[in-house]
Amino acid sequence: MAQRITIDPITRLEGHGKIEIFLNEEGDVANTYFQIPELRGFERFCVGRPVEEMPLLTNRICGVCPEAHHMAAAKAADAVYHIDPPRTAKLLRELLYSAFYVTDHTTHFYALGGPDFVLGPDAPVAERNILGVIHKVGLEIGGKVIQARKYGHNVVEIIGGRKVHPCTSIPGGLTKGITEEQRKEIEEMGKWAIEFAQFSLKLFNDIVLGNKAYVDLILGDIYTHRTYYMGLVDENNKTNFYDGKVRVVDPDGKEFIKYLPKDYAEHIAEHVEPWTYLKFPYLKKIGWKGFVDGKDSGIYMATPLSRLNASDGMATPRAQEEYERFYSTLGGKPVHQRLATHWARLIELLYAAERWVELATDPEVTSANFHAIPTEKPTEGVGIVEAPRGTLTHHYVTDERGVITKVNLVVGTTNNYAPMSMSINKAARSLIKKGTMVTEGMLNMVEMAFRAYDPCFGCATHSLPGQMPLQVTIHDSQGNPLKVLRQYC
Amino acid sequence: MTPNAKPKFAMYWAASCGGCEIAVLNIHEKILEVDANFDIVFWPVAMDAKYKDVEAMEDGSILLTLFNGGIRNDENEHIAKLLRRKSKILVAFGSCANEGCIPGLANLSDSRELVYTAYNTITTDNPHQIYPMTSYDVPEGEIHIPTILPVLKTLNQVVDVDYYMPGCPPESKQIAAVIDLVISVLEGKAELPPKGSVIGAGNSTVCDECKRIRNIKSIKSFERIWGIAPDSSLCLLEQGIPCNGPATRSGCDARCPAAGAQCIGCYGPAEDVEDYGARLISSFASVIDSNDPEEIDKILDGLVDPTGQFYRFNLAGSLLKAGVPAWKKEKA
Amino acid sequence: MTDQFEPTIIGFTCNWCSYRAADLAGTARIKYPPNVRLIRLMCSGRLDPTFVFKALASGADGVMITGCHPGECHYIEQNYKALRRFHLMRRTLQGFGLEPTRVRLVWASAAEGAKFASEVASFVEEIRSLGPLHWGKNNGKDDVQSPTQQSKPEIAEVPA
Amino acid sequence: MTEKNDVNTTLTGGQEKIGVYICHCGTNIAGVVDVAQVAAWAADKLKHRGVVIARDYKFMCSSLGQELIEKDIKELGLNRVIVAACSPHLHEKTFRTACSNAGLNPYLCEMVSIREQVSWVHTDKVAATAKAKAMISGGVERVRHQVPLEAMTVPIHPDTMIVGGGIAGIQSALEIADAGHHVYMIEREPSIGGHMAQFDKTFPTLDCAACILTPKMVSVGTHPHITLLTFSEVEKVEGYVGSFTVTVRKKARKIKEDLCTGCGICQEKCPKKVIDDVYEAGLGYRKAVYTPFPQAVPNFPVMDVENCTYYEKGTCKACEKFCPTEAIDFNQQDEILTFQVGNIVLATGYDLFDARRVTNYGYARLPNVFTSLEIERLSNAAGPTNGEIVLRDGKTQPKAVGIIHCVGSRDRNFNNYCSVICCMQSLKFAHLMHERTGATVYNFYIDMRTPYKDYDEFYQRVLEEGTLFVRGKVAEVTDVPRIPAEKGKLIIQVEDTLIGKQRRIPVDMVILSSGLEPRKDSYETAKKFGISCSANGWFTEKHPKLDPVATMTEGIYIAGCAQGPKDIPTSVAQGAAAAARVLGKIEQKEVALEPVRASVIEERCSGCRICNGLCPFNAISFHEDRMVTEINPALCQGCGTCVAACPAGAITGTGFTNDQIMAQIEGLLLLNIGQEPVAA
Repeated sequence: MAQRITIDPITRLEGHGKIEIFLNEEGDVANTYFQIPELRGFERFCVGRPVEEMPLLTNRICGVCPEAHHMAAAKAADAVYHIDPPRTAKLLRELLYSAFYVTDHTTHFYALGGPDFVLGPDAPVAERNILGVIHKVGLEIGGKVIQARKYGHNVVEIIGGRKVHPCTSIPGGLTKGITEEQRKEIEEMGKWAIEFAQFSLKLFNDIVLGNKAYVDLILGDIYTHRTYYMGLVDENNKTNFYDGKVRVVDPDGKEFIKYLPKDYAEHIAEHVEPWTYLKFPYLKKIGWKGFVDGKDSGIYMATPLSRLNASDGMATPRAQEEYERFYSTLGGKPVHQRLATHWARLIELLYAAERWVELATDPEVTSANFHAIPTEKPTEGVGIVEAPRGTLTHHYVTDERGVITKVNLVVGTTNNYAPMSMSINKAARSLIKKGTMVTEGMLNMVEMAFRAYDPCFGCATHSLPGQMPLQVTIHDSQGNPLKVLRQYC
Repeated sequence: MTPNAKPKFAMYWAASCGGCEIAVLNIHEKILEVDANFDIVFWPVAMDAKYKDVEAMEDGSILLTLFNGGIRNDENEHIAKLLRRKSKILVAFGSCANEGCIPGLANLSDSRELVYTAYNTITTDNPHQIYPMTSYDVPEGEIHIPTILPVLKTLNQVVDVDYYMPGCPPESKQIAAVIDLVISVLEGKAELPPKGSVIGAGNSTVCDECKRIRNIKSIKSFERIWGIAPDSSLCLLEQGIPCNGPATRSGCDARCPAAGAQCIGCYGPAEDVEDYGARLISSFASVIDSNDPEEIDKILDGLVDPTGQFYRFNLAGSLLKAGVPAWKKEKA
Repeated sequence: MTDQFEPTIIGFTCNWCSYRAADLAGTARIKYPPNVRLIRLMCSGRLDPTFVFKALASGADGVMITGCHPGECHYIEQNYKALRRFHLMRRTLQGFGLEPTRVRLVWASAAEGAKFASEVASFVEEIRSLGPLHWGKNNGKDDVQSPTQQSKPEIAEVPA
Repeated sequence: MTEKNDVNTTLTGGQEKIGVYICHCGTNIAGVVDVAQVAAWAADKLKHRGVVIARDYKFMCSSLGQELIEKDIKELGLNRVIVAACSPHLHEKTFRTACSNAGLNPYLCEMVSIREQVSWVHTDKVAATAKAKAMISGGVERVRHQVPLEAMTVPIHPDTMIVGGGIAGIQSALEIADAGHHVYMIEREPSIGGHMAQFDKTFPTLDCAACILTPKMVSVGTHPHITLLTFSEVEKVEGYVGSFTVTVRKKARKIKEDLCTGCGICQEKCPKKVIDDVYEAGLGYRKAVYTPFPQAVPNFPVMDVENCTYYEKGTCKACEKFCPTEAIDFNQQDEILTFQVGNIVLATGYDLFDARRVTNYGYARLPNVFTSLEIERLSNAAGPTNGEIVLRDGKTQPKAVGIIHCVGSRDRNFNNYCSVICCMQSLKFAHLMHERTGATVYNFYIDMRTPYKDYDEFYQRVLEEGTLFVRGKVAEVTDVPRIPAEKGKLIIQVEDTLIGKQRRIPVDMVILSSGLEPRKDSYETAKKFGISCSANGWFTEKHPKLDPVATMTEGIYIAGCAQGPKDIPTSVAQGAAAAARVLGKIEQKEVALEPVRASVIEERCSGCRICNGLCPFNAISFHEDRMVTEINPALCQGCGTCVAACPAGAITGTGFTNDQIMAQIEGLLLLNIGQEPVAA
């Protein structure tokens, strides 16, 4: 009689992720199901709205990374009107976006992903959170983390009008520019952000890389998958968050495809399973082969790690150094160990900070030429940016008034749904064996498997990002609970 | 309550984007005051979330619950009712809980269309027309996902609400102000506002805080925000840009108009207003500069999406698209 | 009464023209269907779209707005404001997925009792042909099956 | 968003004691509506809504019926009353008075019209009874939200302004001034007198217009209680009944009135001749400095700066040289005067229909086609031809004259209405032509309209004089002959509908009896004074039958042709009537205003200024300093447009608040008694 383990967010009623682990007669893992229990239907109710509202409406897909949706939507809207915004508008948008990246990556590393390393996977539950981190590494760091978030949001507010859900991007550019005073302020904050990023990398070095147990954990097979990797790159194949072409490399690190946003539908398709609301994107050319990795499976990943794997380097000097150190330390490209994503994320943090200052010091950034009035007949457009949690694609079709008739969204976290499912499956299989007693720490290890992806079901469906508190209920064959274990991040 | 026992605080999200949580985190240092004055028993975003523990609590044992997010599925509804039971003061926090917010626009279409559309996009490979099912038999057994409700409901359409805090998201300074208020209430230095009040917002509308110059209004044509180079100091509505500021509750410092973007209405209706959109319909139409039916229609063609324009955030809270028919609303 | 659908209609009149038209229809004993229940305002300019939505949301199947003829408003030009609001209201109702014809605007002078009666009669017929306001389709949807309770949502057509 | 849907929220905290009274109106109501059942239903089903007593009674409006209410108010302590009976326009006052007699604020009484709106228009008794219930339920919910209102009173300034110095205005002015109250008379032209001053004889008595008008004009000019402002126009009117503040522009005459003696030397000496198309209808000349006509009041001349040589060339000043009192002042500027009045009479008169518009009648194309006004001047002894009727050549007397009625009137292409005076005026012309030239006279009419005293007698007289009447609308007046006999004549093409034949009648002179039209600027004038115009442009009276003198705006009255075409006697009568109404107001010393008013909740007003342009009565003003809008309660007429328009819900309107109407809607749909909406 099959035994069954339900790993279920305590807060499952909010509709977060939910994991079903089925054991076979022997007590080994037979199968796992990672379910996403919500759907909001943006694709439907955005129909009928004027396209210029999409940057505002799709903001509300996710309050953690509204900037990503704001940008993807704005770029798609530009495309719909066949207009190329003035350079100043692009500078400002990317500047806002870089500052946002600093905030977002900081939040994940210190509040969500970090605790596992800083405090250790099996540290007491109650401590394994941001406050725990602060206690361990000292209060002034807590201050720094808050500072980093503050600065990032300040820039978002200066350029985007608001801290959460910015409102200034419109077809053809922005509704406002910035003054020289504001530019100076932004530049100063940017410089501080660079220091903070470097500090964070050092922290990772000392606490994580300095600890053999962690390194082994990172390099261990539990957290390794050979998949395709996706990321946005500039004309020199360097990572870029705001603009460029989408590049996909195969598990051997060779370029598989490189496409313009408008061609995304030729390369990406989404698979539907009846037991979850979330779809599983895959590479069309290869096709959906089920939850398996390797070169013959269309499953790909889009995370900080993938972006590094998919690029030939970083466009800023300091980040480039870290990029090289990253691969030399982990034994060359591509890196398949999922936990390395945390490190990759910090390298991106540094890049974002450097880019921030770079853009803030561009002479054209304060120009008054921040909007060009669209004149062409609106038709159809695709906008792609790199959300922190993966390549974000917005695709709109409109009528001649620029009113939406079709919407398609392939959202950051969604890209990683299949790989996450596999990671969970693999982690579960390797941890839960016949006769083993399922422990709380063990479950956190399972959880770490997908926490590395920084999954944001805010984006995917709209529950809350990163937070995947788990509960394990072991049922006997009659389905009566034998044992309940809980654990939280 | 006895001074040594800290009052219990909870914050919960239902169908929301997480922006409310971010807004709360953006009060930065103030968070620590919350920590100092409250026993935070339930706040998934920052703390361990013990749902079972919540169930175990006595009814009314949580002093203050900030509830954000709309009611999109049966699970949202279930926990809304649970938290209502457990909480002395339940605050509808943020636009979603207040009036449905953007996800409430879903009420414009039959919910079956939402599902149909989501699984038939151009990138969706769905030849066999597979749709998620609330309970499904996998080879190893049956697994479940929550049931989507036919309409998105606001919090006060499923439970009794004590206070309303609007905004998408509520401005951090307003959140801070409310926290100060509650703390001073705890210290006996202030009174709670009457039940049903809107807190953390002004009692006028956005124009009250907007710095733009205003004249007597007369609209000859409606413009698209991208279609003109608006005067940066003049009222946007007077320039033909459909700005919802006149009807939208104040409290946000008129951020969007200040940034050259029209107010889209995230703070919802003003005090005592029954239907937000109706206020805009009435006021915009009143100042249209024509008495000729044809010309009026020509001018109105400039508003490409009146329904979306007027009910962008408020649809699920509106008279005609509320989650429940007017006469079924529970009467206090 | 027969078992044909009897719509409930809320009517708004202004104090000076259309209400007096209703009075005149009365004194002249002109018959019209009993489905309309009138609310007197001072002027059609007082007509707040909220009232219309409230009526429709509270169970009325249609709403009839009446006022003085253009140019003959007791308050000089306020009925033009009613006209403008009516146009925008109709467009919004359409967006809601309601038949805009459920709301009708009628000009009737104090001398037009007969016109008032015939407008009521024809409006009642129009609403009768539209049928009751379907909450399932347009509002509470309590009678609509959740999309996830069935394997495949049958969608007649997905309006763009 | 907050629980506003709760019908229990009321302004009196649920303490209502409501009495419901259902009138049988004999069988008028009871014959169709089961009044007893309705009463029982209300007492039972609406109990929880505050109804403490529900009665039905044969005639509520009878003194016994009213006593019933008063008694219940006293004994049961009712604080709200619903009377379901006839239309409030009939008996609202009655029952409200009854309530205040019993000490209840009259505005806490609401009527439900179950006669006009139910029993008289429906036959199905079941449905009618159901509808009556629903309407009463609506009334109950509404009245629960009613609050006591007090009519506000404002003092009446004893002075009056009269706009327009025609016969109607003159009559008004004299009546009021003779009663000892001060009058400002504003006249746009240099002299008062209006159209009547241009006429020769007046029908039907044929006494000379000048002879009867001049004395009145003079007494206006000399009256101690009349300030006469000619050559002046009202620029602005602010305020409300009892205290209007008026701004008047007194155009520069270029004549010092205090010095001018009206001797007329300046006119003699003025070298510049100008065609006089106002007074002389283009038939005669005047000078560049002139008094419009000999009997002008005041008799100061006025300088025509468009035509004066000095203003054209910079030299001349002949008038100045010769003026014995140095009254000429070329630098004189317009004066702006402001003063207070309590009431205003508008007697701005009419414009004559421009006969040119009927091109097929050939006026201005065929020299010998004349307008009525031209004929008035021709036949006037003081006119350009000293009363001699001649063709345009200035010598030939017509042998045959055709007079065409209804020119521009009763004609879909121009004005649908009848201009009232044309028939009589045409008859007058027929008589004069006959008398002065002995010509054959034809009158072409559609219908002959000769009501009023001695009018038809005059028609008989003209018939006897041998004038030929042709019934039919003239198709065309042409000078293209078809037969030799028509050569050099004007041929009138008409279908004689009495003999059913097309006729061509050759004449020497054609007189077009032009109709009357509203003043070209009547809309602007109406807007300025906050009153309304009919579609045609005539000022709208408060009630077409019962109040043809007052307007919608309290304190503003209309008289003469400004309200619609009428003859001299009627104009005079209306002028006098207006005066009587004004005097009545002045006697009252103060006036009570309906308490249905809008007001702004200042802390909710965002100063968005949406409402600022919406009030035709200028009751809404904006305070830049506080950035809020304010409504002047005395100016507000209570239409509620701004209440409905305020995006912030910051404006409320007494008597018709949102709460009242929303509650009435729920009541009408019977949501208040907890059941789902019921069909009628």
